[in-house]
Amino acid sequence: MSAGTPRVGVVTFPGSLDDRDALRAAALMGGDGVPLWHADRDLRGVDAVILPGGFSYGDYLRTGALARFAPIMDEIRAFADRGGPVVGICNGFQILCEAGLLPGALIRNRQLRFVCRFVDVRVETSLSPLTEGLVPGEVLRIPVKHGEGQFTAPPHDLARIEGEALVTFRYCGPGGELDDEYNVNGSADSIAGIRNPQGNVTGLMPHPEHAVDPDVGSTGGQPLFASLLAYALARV
Amino acid sequence: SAHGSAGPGMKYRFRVVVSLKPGLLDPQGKAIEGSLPAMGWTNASNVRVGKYVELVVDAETEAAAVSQVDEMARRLLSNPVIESYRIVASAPDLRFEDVP
Amino acid sequence: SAHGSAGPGMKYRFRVVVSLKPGLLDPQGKAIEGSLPAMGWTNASNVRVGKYVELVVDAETEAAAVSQVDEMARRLLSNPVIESYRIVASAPDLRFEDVP
Amino acid sequence: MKVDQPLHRALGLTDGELGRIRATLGRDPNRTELAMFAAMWSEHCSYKSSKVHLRTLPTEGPQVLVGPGQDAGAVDIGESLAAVFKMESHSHPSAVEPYQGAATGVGGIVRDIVSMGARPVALLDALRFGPLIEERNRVLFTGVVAGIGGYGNCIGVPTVGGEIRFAEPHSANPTVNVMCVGVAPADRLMTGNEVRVGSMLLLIGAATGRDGIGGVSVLASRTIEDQAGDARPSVQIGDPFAGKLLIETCLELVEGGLLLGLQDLGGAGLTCAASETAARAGLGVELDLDAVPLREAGLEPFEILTSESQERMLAVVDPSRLDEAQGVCEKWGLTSAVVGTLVDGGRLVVRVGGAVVADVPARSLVDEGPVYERRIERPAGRHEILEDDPTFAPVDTDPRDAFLAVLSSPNVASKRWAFEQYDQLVQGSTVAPPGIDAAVIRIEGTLRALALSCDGNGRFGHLDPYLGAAHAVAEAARNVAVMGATPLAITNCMNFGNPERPAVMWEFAESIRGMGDACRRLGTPVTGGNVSFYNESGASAIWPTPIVGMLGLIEDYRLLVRPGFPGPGFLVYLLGETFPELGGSEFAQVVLRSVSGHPPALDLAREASLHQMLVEAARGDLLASAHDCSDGGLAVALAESAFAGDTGFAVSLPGDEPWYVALFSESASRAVVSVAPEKAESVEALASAHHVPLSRLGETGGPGMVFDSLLETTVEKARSAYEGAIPKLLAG
Ligand SMILES: Nc1ncnc2c1ncn2[C@@H]1O[C@H](COP(=O)(O)OP(=O)(O)O)[C@@H](O)[C@H]1O
Ligand SMILES: [Mg+2]
Repeated sequence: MSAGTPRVGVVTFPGSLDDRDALRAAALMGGDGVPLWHADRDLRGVDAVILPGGFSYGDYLRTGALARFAPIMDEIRAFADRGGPVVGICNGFQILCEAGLLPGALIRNRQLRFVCRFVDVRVETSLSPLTEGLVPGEVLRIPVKHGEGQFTAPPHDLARIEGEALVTFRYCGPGGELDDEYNVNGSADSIAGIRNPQGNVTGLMPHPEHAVDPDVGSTGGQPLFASLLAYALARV
Repeated sequence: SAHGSAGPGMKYRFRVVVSLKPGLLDPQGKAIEGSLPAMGWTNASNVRVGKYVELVVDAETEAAAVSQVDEMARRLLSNPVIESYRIVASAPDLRFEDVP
Repeated sequence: SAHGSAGPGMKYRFRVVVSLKPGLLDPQGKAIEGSLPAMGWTNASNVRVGKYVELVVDAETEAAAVSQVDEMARRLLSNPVIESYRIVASAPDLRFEDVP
Repeated sequence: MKVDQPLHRALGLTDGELGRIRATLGRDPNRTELAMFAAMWSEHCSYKSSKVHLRTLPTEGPQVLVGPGQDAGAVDIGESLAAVFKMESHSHPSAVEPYQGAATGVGGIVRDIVSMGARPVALLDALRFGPLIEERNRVLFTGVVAGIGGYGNCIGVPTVGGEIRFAEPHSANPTVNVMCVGVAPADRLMTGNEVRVGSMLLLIGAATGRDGIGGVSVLASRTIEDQAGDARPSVQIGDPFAGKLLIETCLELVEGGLLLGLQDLGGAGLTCAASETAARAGLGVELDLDAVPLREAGLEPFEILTSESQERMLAVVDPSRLDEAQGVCEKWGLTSAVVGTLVDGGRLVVRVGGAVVADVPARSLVDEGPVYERRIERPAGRHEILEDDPTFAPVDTDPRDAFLAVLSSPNVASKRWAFEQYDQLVQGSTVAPPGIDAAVIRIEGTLRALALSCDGNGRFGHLDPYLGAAHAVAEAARNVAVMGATPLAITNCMNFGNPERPAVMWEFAESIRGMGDACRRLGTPVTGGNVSFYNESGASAIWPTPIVGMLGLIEDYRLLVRPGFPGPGFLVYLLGETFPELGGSEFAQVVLRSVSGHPPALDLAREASLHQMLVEAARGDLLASAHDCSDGGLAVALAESAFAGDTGFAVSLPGDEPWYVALFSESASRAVVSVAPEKAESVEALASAHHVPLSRLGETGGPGMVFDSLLETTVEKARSAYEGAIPKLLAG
């Protein structure tokens, strides 16, 4: 491992599906992809952690409800407390919410159907491991694929999330405009992703790892991975 | 419809429980049960997960309300092929909190 | 674990009902409500969908069993951010059918 | 099922079949043995009515690594890799419980692929329902689509293609066919030929319960009566999470070289898996039912032996690797148990508590089942249907109305509502997602890609089963060829009514004949498939529904050709010729309300040269776009290319046929291509070199769709008709 190459850990839970894709994306963008196993208590010295998409434990009971009890989650919590960058994608986002590392919750899509589609998302803040290098207002094309991605939170929590500018991404139109027709799952305030107040933990429903290789879709995920790698490197 | 025309009657609250027929595999229950020991609970078993529906029906008599909810549970809330349902009727305007 | 070591005690059956906190949007409930008129039911309202979990816990006293199920319901079966739960405890070996 | 009849009949065995069993055993079978034979000799497992016809299909070719007979076929795709693929029907369970029926169908076909040692990389689904104006059909359609997504999405295999058609005969009997494709190193395919005496049978995965008991003989070999009642006990609940763990476990076992063989447990459950494993190796097997992990107490031996509980696999392990193998199962949180041992002598001996409860020759279950030459009879009244050809009916519809009507016919209209519910992207290899002619999946670590398409045409098959099946093969091959892929081989699913009716058997025989001829001529052998009979209720059978799953190969996916017009200024050509052939066309049904006449003729030589030209053109990077011309004819092909590229066109119609023939005839062996002006000469030269008729229609560009003076509309307007049709119907 060259000193300049950040190690990006990707956790595999039983039922994780996009773990290989996240590892591939991290490598493609110039990082070292490091597979992590849910039952281990060892983060293998990684500089950043990704909780990947999928259906951990089948998403039975509630999405992410069972995964958050995995042994490795204690290590990830500690890693996050030390300021380490933690990113949850789709199911990973749901796990972070269940684990209380992020506010709010994700419920069945408004239309009650799984949706796989390329959508536009607007960057809302540069205070997150995924958006550090980015300018708020920037629009990225990234696919979503989920059945339970509707972000929700009790009114006072939602007010706090907005008040403290914890929203990192919103579903939007091609020009960045917000409108219900672009709100692919009916999320509160079109929220597609949020961060913690410290700014080192972030989760999003869209799949940047599926938007880094032009041969298989869009490239809207490239700047996010670039940001994550830089963010991790700065803390190595 | 007949139901629709049931004038301004009483409001009856209902709870319907829909669960997989016994003998059928319950993947959710199985997955929960499987993960309990790791959380330190080794003494729980027979976990089954079902659906729970609350609703309010406007009808002239409780009997009318019950028979309508029964039809709804059979035709809409459950799939008789794999699921069975149970109705928990409650007296007019009784607050749910009062029913176990 | 502490629970695990609870020797060969009694079997207690439980039912836990988990429902979305009032005021939170319930997509399933909304969808059901939306489909009712088309089926001829214009007099049903306030449809809310929740979860229903049955399980058996092995413990020495009912109190011990209840407090364990309460912890399970709080930490695992429900998500306190958006859901609330209610436990329907039942006496040893009581068949569910006997509970409303 | 009547109670007063003898057990063997209640189990679906005829008196003659019982006689056969007596002869084989030299005694009366006991209940357990009877159940085993009933399951293994059911239509579903034994193919007793279809065998004699299936034998006539071409199954060989240099590309074929594994032909019919194994859990799935396999073809050579270069770089010492094999593509493993298979299609299967789950129509009967889906008619009873659409979500779970479809979900467990996906689980089953995926395990067929895994049992060959291959990682599943793609799913496709071919579906048939009654018209969406009926509520029950909407319930079935939405339930089946949700079920396919519910399982496929949860196991991380992308669903990248398929097809959906709607026709009245499928109202009572929907058709649900699912295809899975996997990839494995060619030298690592699990064909079970290393199995030897002393090898152990390791049952991996879910505990065994009373799932689908008699499902094989009751669900698959009996017609479903309208009340779901009869079939209820046989409906199963899928557990995709367990399915995903099973995939990872089996692949880790295979990659670790820990297995001698691998079998999925499908129809006839443990009986089938154990007897097939033994029979293939020419050995016998000792089964110990006490070792089988059960989900509920008190299962009878015959229940354990025929249970179709999902998410189970049977691995064959050498004793020296047993601990390692069970370690892998444990790592993934799966139970595993040694339930049997391979022995000399060829008998399948089943023990409970040490006592023998069944003792039969393994081969008698697998290879010595009955084979029937069912009576075949061309149904009466066909002449009238064929002669009543809509091609020559008077047409007074406005061309523009007809165009929009055909575009918004559910058969032609966009299936986005369905495939947006499928994860098309997981595994990161989907070069071409659903929505175009064929799906394209790249092979990790290479520039190669697989092009996949499912096809079948109900109306053609109804009017002429021979032509219907041949067209299905031709269209599937065309769908991959237009994208630049060489058609390699097919799998299929043959969906028909009751084979005991001579008219149905005629349809089946004709379809097999048509499929065979087309596959021979197009060089795409049949590597496997599935037959689903008894798709009828009362007197109404489904239309003959042969579904073809085509696998094509692209050496360099960067040269892939897409159907969308890439922008303004490209020349638009029609490859192939349009004949007055409206019989069985979408236009005839939607506008003339007629499903009659002769389906389009099919000249397989012309078809083959079109494919060769398209593949060569792609290799030479000559085409800006290419799209096959099928349902809805030239008009729909042009429209779909416009939608896909968000670019309009202005064309004039070739030939001097009436406008509705030129626009909507579904003549075979055609494609619409667009070409950069500087490449026009080369394309024209290539066409004539391959004797492919070619006519220049016009140019791409602008927001409009202009058919010279005949009709004009905008891409936007046409698109909303095309995209909006199915969602509108579902809104009720
Ligand atoms: N059930 C389905 N699942 C996934 N994709 C589907 C399904 N039905 C249709 N599609 C996709 O929609 C597109 C059009 O289907 P179809 O009309 O059969 O194409 P064609 O006429 O070229 O064979 C294809 O890309 C196909 O894969
Ligand atoms: Mg097709």
